[in-house]
Amino acid sequence: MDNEKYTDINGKAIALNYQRHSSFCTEFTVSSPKVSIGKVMVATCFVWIFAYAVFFFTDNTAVLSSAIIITLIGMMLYIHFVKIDHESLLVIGSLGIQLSSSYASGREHTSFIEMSKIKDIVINEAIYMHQIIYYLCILLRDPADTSAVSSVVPLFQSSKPRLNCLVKVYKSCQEIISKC
Amino acid sequence: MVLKVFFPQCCNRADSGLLVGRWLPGRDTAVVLAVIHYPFIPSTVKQYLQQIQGQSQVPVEVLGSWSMPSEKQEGLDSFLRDLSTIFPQTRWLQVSREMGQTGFSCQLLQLPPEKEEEEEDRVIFVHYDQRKVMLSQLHPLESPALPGCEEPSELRQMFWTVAHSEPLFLKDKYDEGPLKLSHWQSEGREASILVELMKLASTPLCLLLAWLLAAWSWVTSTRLLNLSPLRFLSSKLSSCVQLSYRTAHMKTVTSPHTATSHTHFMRKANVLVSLLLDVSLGLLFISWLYREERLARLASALLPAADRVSRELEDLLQWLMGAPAGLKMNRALDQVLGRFFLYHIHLWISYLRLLAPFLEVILWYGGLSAALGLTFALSLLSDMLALLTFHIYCFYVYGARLYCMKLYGLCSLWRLFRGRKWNVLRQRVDSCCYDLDQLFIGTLLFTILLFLLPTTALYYLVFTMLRLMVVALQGVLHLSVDLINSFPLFALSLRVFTPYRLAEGVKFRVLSDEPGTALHLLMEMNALGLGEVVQTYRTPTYSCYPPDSWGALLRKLFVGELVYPWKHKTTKTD
Amino acid sequence: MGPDIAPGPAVPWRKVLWERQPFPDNYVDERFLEELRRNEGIRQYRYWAVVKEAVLVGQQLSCVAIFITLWLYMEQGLLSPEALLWTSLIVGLLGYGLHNALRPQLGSDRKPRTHLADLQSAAIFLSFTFGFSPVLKTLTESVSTDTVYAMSALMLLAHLVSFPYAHPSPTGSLSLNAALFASVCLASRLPGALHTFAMLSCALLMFALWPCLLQSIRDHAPGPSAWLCVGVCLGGVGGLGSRWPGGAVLLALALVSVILLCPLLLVKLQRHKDNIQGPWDEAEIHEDLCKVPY
Amino acid sequence: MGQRRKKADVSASSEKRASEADTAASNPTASNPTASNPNRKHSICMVSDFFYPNMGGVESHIYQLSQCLIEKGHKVVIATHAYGRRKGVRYLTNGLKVYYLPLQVMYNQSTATTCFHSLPLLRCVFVREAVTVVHAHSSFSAMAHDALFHAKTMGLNTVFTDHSLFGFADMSSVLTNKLLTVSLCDTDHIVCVSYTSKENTVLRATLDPQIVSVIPNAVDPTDFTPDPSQRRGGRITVVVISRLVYRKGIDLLGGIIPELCLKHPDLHFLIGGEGPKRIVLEEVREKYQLHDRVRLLGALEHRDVRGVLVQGHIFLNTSLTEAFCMAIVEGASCGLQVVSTRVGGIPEVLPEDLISLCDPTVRSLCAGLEAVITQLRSGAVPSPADIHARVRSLYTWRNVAGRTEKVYDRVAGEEVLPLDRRLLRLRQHCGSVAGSIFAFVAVLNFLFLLLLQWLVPDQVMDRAVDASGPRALWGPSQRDHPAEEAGAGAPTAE
Repeated sequence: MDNEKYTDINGKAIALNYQRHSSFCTEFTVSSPKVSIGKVMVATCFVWIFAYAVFFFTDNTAVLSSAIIITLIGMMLYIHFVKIDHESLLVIGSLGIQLSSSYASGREHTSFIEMSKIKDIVINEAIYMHQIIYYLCILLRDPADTSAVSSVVPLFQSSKPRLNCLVKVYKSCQEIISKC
Repeated sequence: MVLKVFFPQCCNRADSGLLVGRWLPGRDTAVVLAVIHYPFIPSTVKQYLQQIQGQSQVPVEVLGSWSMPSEKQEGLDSFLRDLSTIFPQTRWLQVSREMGQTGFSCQLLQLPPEKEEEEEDRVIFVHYDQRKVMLSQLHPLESPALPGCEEPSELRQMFWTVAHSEPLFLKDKYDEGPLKLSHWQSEGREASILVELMKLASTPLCLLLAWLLAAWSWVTSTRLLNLSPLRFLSSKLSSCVQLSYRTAHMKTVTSPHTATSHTHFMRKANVLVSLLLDVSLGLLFISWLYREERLARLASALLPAADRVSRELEDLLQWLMGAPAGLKMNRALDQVLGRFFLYHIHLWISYLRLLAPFLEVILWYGGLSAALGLTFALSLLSDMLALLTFHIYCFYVYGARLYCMKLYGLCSLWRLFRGRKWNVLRQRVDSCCYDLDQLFIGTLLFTILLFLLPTTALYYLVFTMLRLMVVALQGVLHLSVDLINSFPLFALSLRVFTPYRLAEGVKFRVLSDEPGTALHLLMEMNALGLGEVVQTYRTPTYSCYPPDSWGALLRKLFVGELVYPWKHKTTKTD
Repeated sequence: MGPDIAPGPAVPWRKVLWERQPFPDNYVDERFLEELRRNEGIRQYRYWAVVKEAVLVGQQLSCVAIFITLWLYMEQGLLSPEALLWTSLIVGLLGYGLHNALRPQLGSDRKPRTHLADLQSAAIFLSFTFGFSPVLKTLTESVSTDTVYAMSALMLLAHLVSFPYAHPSPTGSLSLNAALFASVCLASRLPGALHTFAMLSCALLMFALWPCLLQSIRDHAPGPSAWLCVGVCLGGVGGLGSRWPGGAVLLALALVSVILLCPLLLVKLQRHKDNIQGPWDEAEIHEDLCKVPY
Repeated sequence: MGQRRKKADVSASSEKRASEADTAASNPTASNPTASNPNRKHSICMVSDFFYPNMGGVESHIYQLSQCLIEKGHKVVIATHAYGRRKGVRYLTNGLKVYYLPLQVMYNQSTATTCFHSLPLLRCVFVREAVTVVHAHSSFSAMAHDALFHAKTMGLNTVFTDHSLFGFADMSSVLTNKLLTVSLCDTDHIVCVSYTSKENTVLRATLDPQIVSVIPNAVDPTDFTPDPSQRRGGRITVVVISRLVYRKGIDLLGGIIPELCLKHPDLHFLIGGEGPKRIVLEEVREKYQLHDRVRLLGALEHRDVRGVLVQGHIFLNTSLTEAFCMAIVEGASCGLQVVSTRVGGIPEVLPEDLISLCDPTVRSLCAGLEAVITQLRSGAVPSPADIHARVRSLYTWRNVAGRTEKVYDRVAGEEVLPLDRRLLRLRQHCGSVAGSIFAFVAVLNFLFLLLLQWLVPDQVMDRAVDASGPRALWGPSQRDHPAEEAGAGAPTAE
């Protein structure tokens, strides 16, 4: 539990808190800012102004009702499928690594990777949109030959922390993996 | 080294005894299956375990001791050590619960005992729900084909162990015997008895069906039916295709030997369920069709419809033979083509007249085929559609061939026009100097073709439109048939009602993290996504080939290749 | 070596890379850019020579004009197809004779065509044209007239642009085809099948065979050929003038500008030419590598 | 996949050391000594469209130069465009870091240039790598020109290396020369590979010859050692290795082959390379039935070149224009007699007794070849070993790197023009019309940069962890096993 200031690649503040359940089991949680009411307001305003404009030209009330429905459904979809509040990484030495991301609506998506499948966990560089960023990723071992890497699982995909945060997570992960 | 103990939830409150389970080979992981309570006679325990090992290939052994806090505590410690000498193991677990704490405390005795180390927090207790783990199937299903794969991963081994040790769980805690176990108790034996009865009953039925199928396949395989025209026809008629697929499905269902692997079983179940669904839908359809003269009305409506189509076509041709949409086309060629097609339509109408009296009977018997399943009715419908729009198909083929030839000629002549030629050996365009007369004739032909192209192109366009309509209609029919054939209804219902049966993986929750005690995790099933379920379990059918893209289809249409709804050529049926 | 070191002893600087010289890398010798040469190898054109070449262009232009004239005559029915056929036949025979007379002198490297081959291809021309002429006649009847005019104008332009003026003996296939296409388009507007046939054979004579004859004449008698071209030009202007004076004036202007003005411009503008050459220029290949196709 | 793994491992191993450098990385300026210091360490970013896996002179120049600079302790990163599946960041031998940026390729491996779209990515590279000198290569590469432009907008010093010659005759070259004038007008220093190329560049871009240095290319003599045992006895083999394009004079070659083959029955041609003009050679071969004597090897990988060279007696180069012909140096280094056309910078490359120069005509080349053939027959030629011994010391990459380093030292001292003076200079230097247009473009570019800086401020970008240079985090420990890097390090990675 440290309160060092972290930001994501766009400079927004994010919080990293990690709790050690035991010497070889640690859970990191990166939580990005909640969905801001202001943005929601702006979005709805835009939709409704547009709807009113249409309504003004075609006197059709269906437009308005459909606009309302569209906003509601859009918001639901957004918080249910798009907006991720927390992303957590549970590292259990000699058992495996569990990635879980919880959406704004409370939906959780979890997946567990066994230690036998994991080759290594590294920090990597990639070109993302119009920047070049660091990201943390798990290298999966190729079953055919153990030296090769079959695929790469990027971590903290929605909230993209900056290097200092990644280094912190990376070090303790390496510590646990090397210990077990 | 971290010691992992998979501990069944149902044994949390069991009173003290022996831990029965298995050490996973090569890993320091213990899977606890059951607890044998005191008092017991060690020899009987050993013998019982032998017997269990015989029934299930799981090497069950005594892992250690389990002590539940109770009033009489004296000398328990020494007693436990004695136990470890009674059941000689290289590693001996001592799991015990204190009154106050929620967590367990665990000791690992290494034998020979001089190198005995004990560290509290190097132990993970993973609590699992024995029933769910036993019933669940871990995905992705490991394929035996994959070579070079090292031994299955820890979780798989653990699942395997639990799943294969049902015989251990069959022992009820109420039936009297020398041993008292506590593990997951399957309640509702009666249901399972019913299932057994059904299984017994199904065997002769399966045999009978299998025999019938064998007879049927013999009939189909007789060489009389394999003469070339018949075979060609049957490969084109979708009802025949559907028949063959159904036969294959029935064969899989009624194969006498029971399903061994999970996939096989699921496949069978899916096919069976889809069969039943299909037949029931078909019966519904029949019951709707054969009431209040619907059939007769349909028959009487069908012929005029076909007539109207032909008449529309005639009008269309007349329109084309004029100056359609202000396009000026070569009159002579226009007249020729128009007459040609009109004659075809005339032929067609007379054919329909010939067909008229028998139409109702055909429909009546065709409708009966729905008793075999809705899919049959649908594919029959698509066949009838194909037959009734045969003239459109003919028009399309003529138009396409003409257009194709013309385009080809134009391409090569255009090369000549530019003084190039296509080098067949090198597969590239070479420059070449032609003689005067070659150039002259080439240019003449080029001009003629160029000026005649719009006429042909227009005819081709119109008839392609018609053709595409028909193909799309047939495509919809095929699609629905395909859906019914291949939809994994059983797997999907399993996923919906008992999510743990099809597990994509597991997820862990940290139960207690009091420093000092061992780490306690709760293992839960991660249900498979619906999309994956469908992908994994959909029965492979003939429309599972990779479709060629829309771009390719457009290209084909442009250069005037033929598109078909039935074979692998088309993109419509999926 | 570096820029900061002062020039060393008085060894002369050499323009070589393979020996280390006591000069900084950015040393600038007084011999810098000595190999720079301006306007070298520019041939000074003499006006009349250029004009003589330009006449060739003019005559091709007026060939097209003559063809159009003939077509105008045919369309307005002032010229009967039979007459045209006979004249073209006679002219063709004369030309063939002349060509044969000139042939033995010119290039003996590739073996000359036999008369049989000539006869054969002539037969092919005539039979095909005659056979197709009814089809060709109906070909464009539904296409609007101005479309046909536009198309043929475009094609004739293409013919003029892509015509190999340097040595037109094997007519460039694109130019020939364009011309033939245009003539087919025009011929299909004529009243009768025979008209079409006559027009096409005339086009063949004019666009396919005439350049070969002209080439062989030029090879032997450069002087007379130029006058021949001038004659063709005059004929073109006169012919067009008889049907369409405005067109004749335009043609005359075009011819004058092509034959007289453009060469004048070229010769006058030579003085302002200033291009730099040096060892860096891409060497161009002078031998004709025609034994290699490409 | 191997690529990705290696890269991942490397970055991981670099991360392992990330901790101690973290504090240092936070303030990059701290580690930069002042400009006055002559042996300061620069952090250089080489930008060009042409880099491995693409093959050619420019590519190997950039690679070798970077390697030697890293050896001298500078920090070098390379920015090029993505080649097929090769996107993102790769590490080559000795921690040479390559950014394969996803920019659209327009015309033979050169990206489209709209002076803007490449700014965000290039800025990201410059900022996160704390670049001090931007070194652009090859005037054919649009990306290089963009990089010069952006670097000036961002206030960085720039160096440009010109590898090619241009004429002044035709329309296209007039346009390209104008563009070159614009993009070189405020470049601090220009490097040319030969004196001819220097004259050419000075004329094209109307530069002050004082800021143009001549630094030749080099070859690695250890790669090209003679091996006479490979030569087939009883025949004379002429080796040609070049891209089969017009500029390499393949039409001349097509004229030479039949003439000589008819005269000398024991003459064989060994032609390595690929290109549109291959058809010419194939047609010659078919026409004269020379299938057994003219072998077309197709595209060669760099490591196979030596194996081909040592099979021959004579190396023939028919280029119509060359700034600095590396091929003839390689051929001579393999102990072959070199016959070449006298064009461009070729006369400067080799001493007269190692090369026989001819005019770019079939006749002259045939004459030159025949002279050499007669010499060979009479055995009046120095042995391959002698030739190699003479050539090996002429051009070495260390020498090149040393001279380039001096250029960097000189450049790093100079101050970058602020926007207003830059615009003024543009106006004065490249004519009123083009000058004004590009001044306008420069202003737009500057505004775009401001926008980007507002969107993603510099301090938000992570400073990259150095893999080379003074603060390199994987030093000798990684240096000494190039084997695992070879996958990406060797010129012929993919």
